[in-house]
Amino acid sequence: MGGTFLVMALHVLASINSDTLAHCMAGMNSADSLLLLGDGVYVQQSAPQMTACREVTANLYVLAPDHASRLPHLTPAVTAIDYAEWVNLSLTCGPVISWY
Amino acid sequence: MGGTFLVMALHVLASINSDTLAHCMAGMNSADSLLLLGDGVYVQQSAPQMTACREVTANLYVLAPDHASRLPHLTPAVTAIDYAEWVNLSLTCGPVISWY
Amino acid sequence: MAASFSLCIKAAPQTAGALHGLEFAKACIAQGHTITRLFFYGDGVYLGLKTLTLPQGEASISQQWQAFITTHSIDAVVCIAAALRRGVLDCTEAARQGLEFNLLREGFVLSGLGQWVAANSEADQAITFG
Amino acid sequence: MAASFSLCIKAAPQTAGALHGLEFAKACIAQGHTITRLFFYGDGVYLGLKTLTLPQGEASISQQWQAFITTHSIDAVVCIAAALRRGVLDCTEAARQGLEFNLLREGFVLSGLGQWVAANSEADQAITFG
Amino acid sequence: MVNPVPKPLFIFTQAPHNNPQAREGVESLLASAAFDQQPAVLFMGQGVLQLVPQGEQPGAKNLNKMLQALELYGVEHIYICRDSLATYALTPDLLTPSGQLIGQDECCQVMQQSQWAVRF
Amino acid sequence: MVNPVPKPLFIFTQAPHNNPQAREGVESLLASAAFDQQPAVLFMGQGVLQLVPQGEQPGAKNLNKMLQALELYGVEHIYICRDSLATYALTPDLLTPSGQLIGQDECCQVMQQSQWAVRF
Repeated sequence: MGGTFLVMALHVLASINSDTLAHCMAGMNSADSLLLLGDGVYVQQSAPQMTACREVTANLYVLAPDHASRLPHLTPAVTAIDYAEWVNLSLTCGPVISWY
Repeated sequence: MGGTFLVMALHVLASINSDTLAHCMAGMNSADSLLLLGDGVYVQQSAPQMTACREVTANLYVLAPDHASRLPHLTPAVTAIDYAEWVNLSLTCGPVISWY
Repeated sequence: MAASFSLCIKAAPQTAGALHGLEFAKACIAQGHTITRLFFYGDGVYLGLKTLTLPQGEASISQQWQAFITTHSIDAVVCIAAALRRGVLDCTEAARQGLEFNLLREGFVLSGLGQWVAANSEADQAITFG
Repeated sequence: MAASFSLCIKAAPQTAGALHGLEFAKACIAQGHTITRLFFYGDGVYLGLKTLTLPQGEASISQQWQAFITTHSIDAVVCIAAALRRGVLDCTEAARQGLEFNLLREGFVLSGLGQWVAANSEADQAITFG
Repeated sequence: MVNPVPKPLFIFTQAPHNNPQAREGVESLLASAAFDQQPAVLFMGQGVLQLVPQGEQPGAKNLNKMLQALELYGVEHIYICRDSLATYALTPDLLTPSGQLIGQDECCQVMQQSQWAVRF
Repeated sequence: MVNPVPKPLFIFTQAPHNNPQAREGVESLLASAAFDQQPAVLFMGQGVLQLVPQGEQPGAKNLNKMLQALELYGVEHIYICRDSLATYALTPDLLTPSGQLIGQDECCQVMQQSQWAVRF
């Protein structure tokens, strides 16, 4: 499975449905990144879901404007990025895989 | 909470999403009935989900044409009914609650 | 004994819910029951959009609904707020925007949510599909 | 370094995905990148429907997409198969059914899935919203 | 704890933002209240997230603001599934509007004793 | 076990019937194959149910029949998540088309090594 083609994927999670989250997690390992956005920002509110994310990878992000509109009273639990940073992130990874 | 107004509900489940199933189950007890239809017929293929259903109520039904189109190779695991019987069932219960 | 049903279809045209609603409604009529009202809400409003176009050989659930509604003269209301939001305009609403066409299938009318909740409370049973 | 993006919007107008796609596309342009093509698929085809009507004070995501597309002259393709199924007809498709109107917003064109898969493989990055 | 006479019940199980469903649920609940049907509402699962105050987004309707008007519209029975609050680490003091926290058995009773029920 | 050169990947996670998504996924997969992009497809979660032969419904397109044409269209890499099969009590002999059963680690590799990936 040589490392030559092994580039990390950016998974984009916009849902808190258990099944969607489980599918997203099942396809990830520590080389991948995860961006929470849309209603996916609420994953931060679920301790078991957040633990599951952290166990898979340390590269966790949340889309800042979506966090601000959904959880304005809370500081993000992971690195907050804006759209410009999301664009940059998508250019430093392999495939971007969306889970809505 | 007197029994006077306690009439059973008919829950109609057309999904196999874990969350939808969990919500549906959370609102049921043994006085209620459950009809599986649409992609909900696939609940019969999941042993844990089917066990969960049976633990909640013994009044389990599947919509015959949906079973036939989705699992044609299998005999229904619960009572198969057609649309006419569904209409009748809905007239012998309290509220009909749909979970799509 | 004949009973009355209020049916709400929230399911989009290509989904199981749109078919469930139609077949259930047919079974009601076949058994001598009455349908107080059909109310199309959420993505169910697209069932009233007359431009849906399917490939040859595929049945149009939207046409089947229309045929059922006109054959049995059933009161079929499409939620006006949900329809506007989704672009399903009748003559009047199109004219309001300077457009000269009607996108609503014959047999359907646009009206408000009150039509739904009232029918639900009048009928012997209220069921939602989708 | 400037890169090229192929973006697919599968999200319906009122959902988060439609906004994510738009803001992402704006950020691409703002950073000097290019957009190979926008492809509207699934319920995303409704973004090209010109009759969507929102209450006063609510922003129309569909109009915002149109403004973005025309301002930056971006190739914006609506999947023809998905659009017909959902009733989003341009002049040509409407005429085929004897109707004399155009429901497709200016700036959008109907075309096939090949436009999408080709753009995805040409571009430096392909992203789907919805 | 439940309505003594069967009334309509609206069950909200969707997160507030990702689709128009949640909003269309609230609009129909308000219509029922406007017709003096004295509807009850039950928030469960992801639906409890609708009760968390939201930041303003220009051009978008704030769903939580709409919900804060429920009492004004005469919606008196607001039930919230206790287990779902725990799932999303929410405490009752954070929620607007607040409501009656109920357990699973009571959720079941609320449904069984409704006149008709719809889920969004 | 994966494509030696990055190719498109289609990830199918939806049950076959409840919405048009599953079908539009298959149509785009076929378009990619027709453009000679040599796409791979991965069935996971409820998506494995698409591989169960379906009964005929008059006037409706049979999704499983469409999938049976995959090899004809030159889709050679068909991956099926082994855990998902177990979830729905499916055995490989029942599935049409059949494919390569893979575990979670391999699912991850298939995704990482794709040129671009879309999920339906």
